[in-house]
Amino acid sequence: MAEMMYWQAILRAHDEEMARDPLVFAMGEDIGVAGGTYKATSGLFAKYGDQRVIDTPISENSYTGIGVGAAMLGCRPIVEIMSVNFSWLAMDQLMNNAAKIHFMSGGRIRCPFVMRVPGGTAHQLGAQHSARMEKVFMGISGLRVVTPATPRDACGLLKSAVRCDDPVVIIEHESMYNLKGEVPDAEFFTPLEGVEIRRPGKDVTLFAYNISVHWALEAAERLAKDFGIDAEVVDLRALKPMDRAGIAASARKTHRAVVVEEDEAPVGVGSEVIAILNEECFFDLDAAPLRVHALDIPIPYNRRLEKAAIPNAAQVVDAVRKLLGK
Amino acid sequence: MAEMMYWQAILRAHDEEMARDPLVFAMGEDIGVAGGTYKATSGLFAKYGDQRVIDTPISENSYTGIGVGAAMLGCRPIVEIMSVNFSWLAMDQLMNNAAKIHFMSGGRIRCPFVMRVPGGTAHQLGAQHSARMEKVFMGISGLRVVTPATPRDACGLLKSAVRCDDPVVIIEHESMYNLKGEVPDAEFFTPLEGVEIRRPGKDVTLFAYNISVHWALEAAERLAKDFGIDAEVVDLRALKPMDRAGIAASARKTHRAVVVEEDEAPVGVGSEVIAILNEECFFDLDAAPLRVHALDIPIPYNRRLEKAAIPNAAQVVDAVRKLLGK
Amino acid sequence: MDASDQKRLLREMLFARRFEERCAEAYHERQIGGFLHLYPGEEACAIGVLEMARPGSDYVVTGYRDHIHALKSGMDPKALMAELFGKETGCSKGRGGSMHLFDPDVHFMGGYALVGGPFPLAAGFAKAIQMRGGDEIAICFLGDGANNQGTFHETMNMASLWKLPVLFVCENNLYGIGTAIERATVEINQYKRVAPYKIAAAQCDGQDIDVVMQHAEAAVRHVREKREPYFLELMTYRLRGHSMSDSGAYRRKEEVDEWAQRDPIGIYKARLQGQGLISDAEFQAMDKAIQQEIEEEIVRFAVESPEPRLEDVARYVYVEGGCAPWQK
Amino acid sequence: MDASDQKRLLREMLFARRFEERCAEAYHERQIGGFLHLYPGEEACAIGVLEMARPGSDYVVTGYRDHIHALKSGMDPKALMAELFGKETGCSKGRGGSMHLFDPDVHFMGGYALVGGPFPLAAGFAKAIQMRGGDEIAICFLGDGANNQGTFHETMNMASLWKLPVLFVCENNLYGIGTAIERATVEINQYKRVAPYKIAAAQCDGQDIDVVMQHAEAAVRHVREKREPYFLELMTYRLRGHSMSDSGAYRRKEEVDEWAQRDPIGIYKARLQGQGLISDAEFQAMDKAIQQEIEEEIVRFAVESPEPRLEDVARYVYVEGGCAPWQK
Ligand SMILES: Cc1ncc(C[n+]2csc(CCOP(=O)(O)OP(=O)(O)O)c2C)c(N)n1
Ligand SMILES: Cc1ncc(C[n+]2csc(CCOP(=O)(O)OP(=O)(O)O)c2C)c(N)n1
Ligand SMILES: [Mg+2]
Ligand SMILES: [Mg+2]
Repeated sequence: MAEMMYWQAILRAHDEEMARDPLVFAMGEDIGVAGGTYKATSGLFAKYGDQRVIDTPISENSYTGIGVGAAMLGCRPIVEIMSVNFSWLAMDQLMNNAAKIHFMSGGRIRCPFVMRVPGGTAHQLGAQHSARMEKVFMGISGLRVVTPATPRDACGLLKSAVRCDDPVVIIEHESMYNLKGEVPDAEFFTPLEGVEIRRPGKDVTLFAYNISVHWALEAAERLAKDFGIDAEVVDLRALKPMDRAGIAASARKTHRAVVVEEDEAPVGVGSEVIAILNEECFFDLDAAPLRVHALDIPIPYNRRLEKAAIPNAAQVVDAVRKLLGK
Repeated sequence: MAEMMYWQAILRAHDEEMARDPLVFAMGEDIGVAGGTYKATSGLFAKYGDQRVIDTPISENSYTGIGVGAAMLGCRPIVEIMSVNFSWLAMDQLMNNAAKIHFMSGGRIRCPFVMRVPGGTAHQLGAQHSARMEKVFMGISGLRVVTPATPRDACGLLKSAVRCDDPVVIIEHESMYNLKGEVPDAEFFTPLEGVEIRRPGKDVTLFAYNISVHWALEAAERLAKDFGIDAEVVDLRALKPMDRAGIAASARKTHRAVVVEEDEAPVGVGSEVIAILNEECFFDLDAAPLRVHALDIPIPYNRRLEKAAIPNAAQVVDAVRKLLGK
Repeated sequence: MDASDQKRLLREMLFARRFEERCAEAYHERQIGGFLHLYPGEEACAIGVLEMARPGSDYVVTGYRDHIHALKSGMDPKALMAELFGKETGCSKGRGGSMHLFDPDVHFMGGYALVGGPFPLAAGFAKAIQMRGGDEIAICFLGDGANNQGTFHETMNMASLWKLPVLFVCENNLYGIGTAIERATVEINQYKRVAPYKIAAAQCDGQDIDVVMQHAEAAVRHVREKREPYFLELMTYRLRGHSMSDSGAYRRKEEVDEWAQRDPIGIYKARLQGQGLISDAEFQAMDKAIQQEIEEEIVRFAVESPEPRLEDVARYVYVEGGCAPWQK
Repeated sequence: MDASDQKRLLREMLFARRFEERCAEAYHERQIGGFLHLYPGEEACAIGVLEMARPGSDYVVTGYRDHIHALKSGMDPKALMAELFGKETGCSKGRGGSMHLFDPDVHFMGGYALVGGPFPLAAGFAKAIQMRGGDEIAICFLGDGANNQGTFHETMNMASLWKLPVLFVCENNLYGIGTAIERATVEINQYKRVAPYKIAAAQCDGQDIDVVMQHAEAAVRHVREKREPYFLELMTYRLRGHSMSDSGAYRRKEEVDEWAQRDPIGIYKARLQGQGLISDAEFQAMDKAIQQEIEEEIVRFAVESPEPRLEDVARYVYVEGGCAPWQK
């Protein structure tokens, strides 16, 4: 088992899938000659050439649509949108076409299209470069949405997505490309459905995904050490479709839940998990589940304000303590 | 108090505001010479001319952006997107610019921009013309989102939106333009924040908005008549910001809640209301709040399937009966 | 092109017309729902262009006004009518409707409701063709109004840059719904708009199918042989409203009448009659046979076909078993 | 233009250069965060064009590479530096950062981070000007890469159609981040791309401020007098990376060196020296004074300014009291 960085894991998934299937191709801005903003496609241009590693013009909606069209004829495009903020420009092709073609053709056409987008708030990138948009992708029927919290999942989810016959959006995180973690040496796949228990526990469940998994894990350590609270950390990972049973199973065990999300709260992952808990196991809950989330504001440039806008492990600790009255 | 149709009420709001302020203007596809797909701008072209009632090319993102730019200089544009499905094309200018300019300029620039969009599932319009996208607009910080359920509100909300210094999205409904209702003769405004109690009751609260208010009212009548259940119907109306206090107040009174939404459930209005109820008054709830919502599928063309995809009053009745064990 | 082909073409145009007239009836009888966009007056465009291509092999895509493109691509008219009726036997199993016809078996890749949406899809088909090898081409039919969408500009640039084998056919019918082209578009000659992308282009009459075919032949050959895009603008006119709910108030009656004089079926019929290829009686008989076929085979099939089963309402969101194929 | 103006212009370009060099330092010292896009080598563009316009009155908008446009529009350099430092005294109160400078008082309407986003905004400013009356114009500066965005096409069409008084200035620096123009764009002469919109256009050297001013003068006059758009392409080059994190591996050293020979400050300095307007010693003194001003007044102001208060974190989402003005 080798240690590698998140970006290296994504690169490996690209490489393995492109080597295997000549109809897999990658496209996006600066992914080829320049190797990708976060290096996740570096070296592929030299190896696979400009027909399969395509530097696009700054035309998000249409190169997304070109990927969708190619997928409809059996290609396996991996389209990178450089930052999730720019995906607003590509929503037409993604939501009106990719998400609906299989359905509206009565199942006659498949759209095995993959979009990779780094999201999240990084380092003072400001209001137009700090969007977290999970809720947008997962709110509309027809897409699959997954979000890797580790290098292992970054590799395994991308490989699964490329092989999947449905359109899949993979939300990465700008602050995680240099995160290190173990990745199996042998080929492997990470399922596109289902939760992953990152830390078993019995007193409370922390539901998280993507970067918030790390906040939750950090909080869980502190809770154990400082307060004797044994928190279970559940990585939601697949945001659409969501694993209702997996979510409920953990809550039934711990009877208490906190959802940790990097996004502003309204109509977000937290609200959906709470709704699921209410629907699946309301009377198993000993207390009202809580959300730990960003402030409902565009992200400010100033570093202190930016930090104040986004949640962190300490807030998770506080929420759990409040929940448990400790 | 005159009876008028929803479209007439919207037309009246346009007319009053345009007559008052020469910087109010309307733009959109076919709104001028042709009078608007739903007649909501009919006659304005003749009255105010082509500088203020503008037929646009089919260029949603850019005419939205033109509206945003004009608003930044003090104009009061009312931009119509012919169908909410097409608003995916305009999200870049709406979300990246309109929603963020006031904030990222440190409050130095205002963006009194109004977007009107008919949404909802109408009559077999198919997967690409049946989107319900409330959740998308209300999930992102910076916008105001309102949604009129009656002709009165259609008029009053548009007038308030035009006068408001923030960007406002008004979600209308394709199936409601011919709905009739009373509208005060004198000038009036409907607040852009707060809920509206449509029917007071004591046994259960039905939270609804836009077309689902009518399903909820119909259900309430049946519940009263057939089951002796006295349902309160709360029109959420302002989806962003949401009136947490107003929502909690009703639930504290009735101890039971059902949220009725036309959209597919994930990360929708229902999930948010349930999360708010959990946060505000969990221990006031006698039972887990329920969501009545669409199936999580693109909308099918076939009439029976389409109907099966979308909720209705009968489902609301069933949900309430389940909730009350009757 | 020999006499039998000419007669076949006349029949195809007439069939298209009668088929859609029957659709309009069914719409008024509420057997067809949703939006219904008809193509009368424009038949020479789709039929003429695709006559010069390889329907069934070349990949075709268009907007919501898609019936005739689907038919000429080789879709079974019964499956088309059944789709409009929302039936399980429809080409999209009743899930699509008029704006969303699909038949991948004959490479008809769909009708789409959002103006401008098919531009990149067509380029994507061409990209797939390019990657797989082979000499198919992609053909994209869209209206004049669609060219004001950002996707037009973005796609033209990439199609040219990457030498994608795609033919863009612009059906310039002078209106986008109720807005006249000159009120929405600076350059009303659409073929001139692709100059900055260095895409070869031409404009021609779209009412005379012989003219259409002559230009389409060159256009298709260009794309097929040079493996690069081409843009063909056909000047045409829709004789009915934009969709079934159009009042038509934005057009002068004289304008419509003038164009009705240039009905593609009338033009072609007169030409064949002039050449002594078809008599009035033969034409009447053809027309009658068409209407009979439509009524007795096609509409009947649609009427008698079953509706989709309610328990299947949530099918086709995801590919069944398509999520984890490595587990297979 | 008299000698004092010429010297002022030289000083402005030099000030811009030194200001941004100081920004780079502050960035490395982590006093400035986020993305920082600098303009060295391109100074003659913003300064030359706006010299011919009416900064403070005409409305200016651009992308993320916006420092010099803001300065020449009349923004206080202290407020600019403070913004980069994230301070409450910044032009955007520390909420915007380098990519989002705003100063409505001098009609600098912002820097924007999404490529192509400002095209429609600029047209919107022009629309507002048109509605209010008056002879201001809107000026939009964007890069070559931005012209591949759909908003370019859509906005050009509407700006021309509605005769909006907007000047589009394309700073063609031959790259969009690491992608060379010819790898992303079919027509590399950007001014030729507006022909289908019937917008008057020109291309000129962007390194020689006299050339820039000469063309800008005509461009501005066109827009101001004819009340319709104009498109001016300036051929330029950025001497540094795209942003602070750029490796630069995509450009040959010789290419960069060649362009460094055409540094706008070098060209203009040599010209003024040739005309005997400025000596080497005077230039050194000017440079020294600039650096002193930057250090002692501007950076110091930024350093000493307060951070925004944490309790104000949620301000400016909505206009305070702006929701129900009829209640006022
Ligand atoms: C993105 C989008 N915007 C607007 C519409 C509404 N709409 C449907 S058809 C149409 C006019 C299209 O005109 P044109 O491209 O010339 O095609 P025609 O109908 O004339 O064949 C419009 C505006 C739409 N369907 N999609
Ligand atoms: C919509 C969008 N897509 C992509 C990016 C990432 N990006 C930032 S700058 C840039 C290149 C822009 O090139 P150009 O317009 O030539 O401007 P330059 O930086 O050369 O001045 C890209 C692709 C972005 N900011 N916005
Ligand atoms: Mg048309
Ligand atoms: Mg550039």
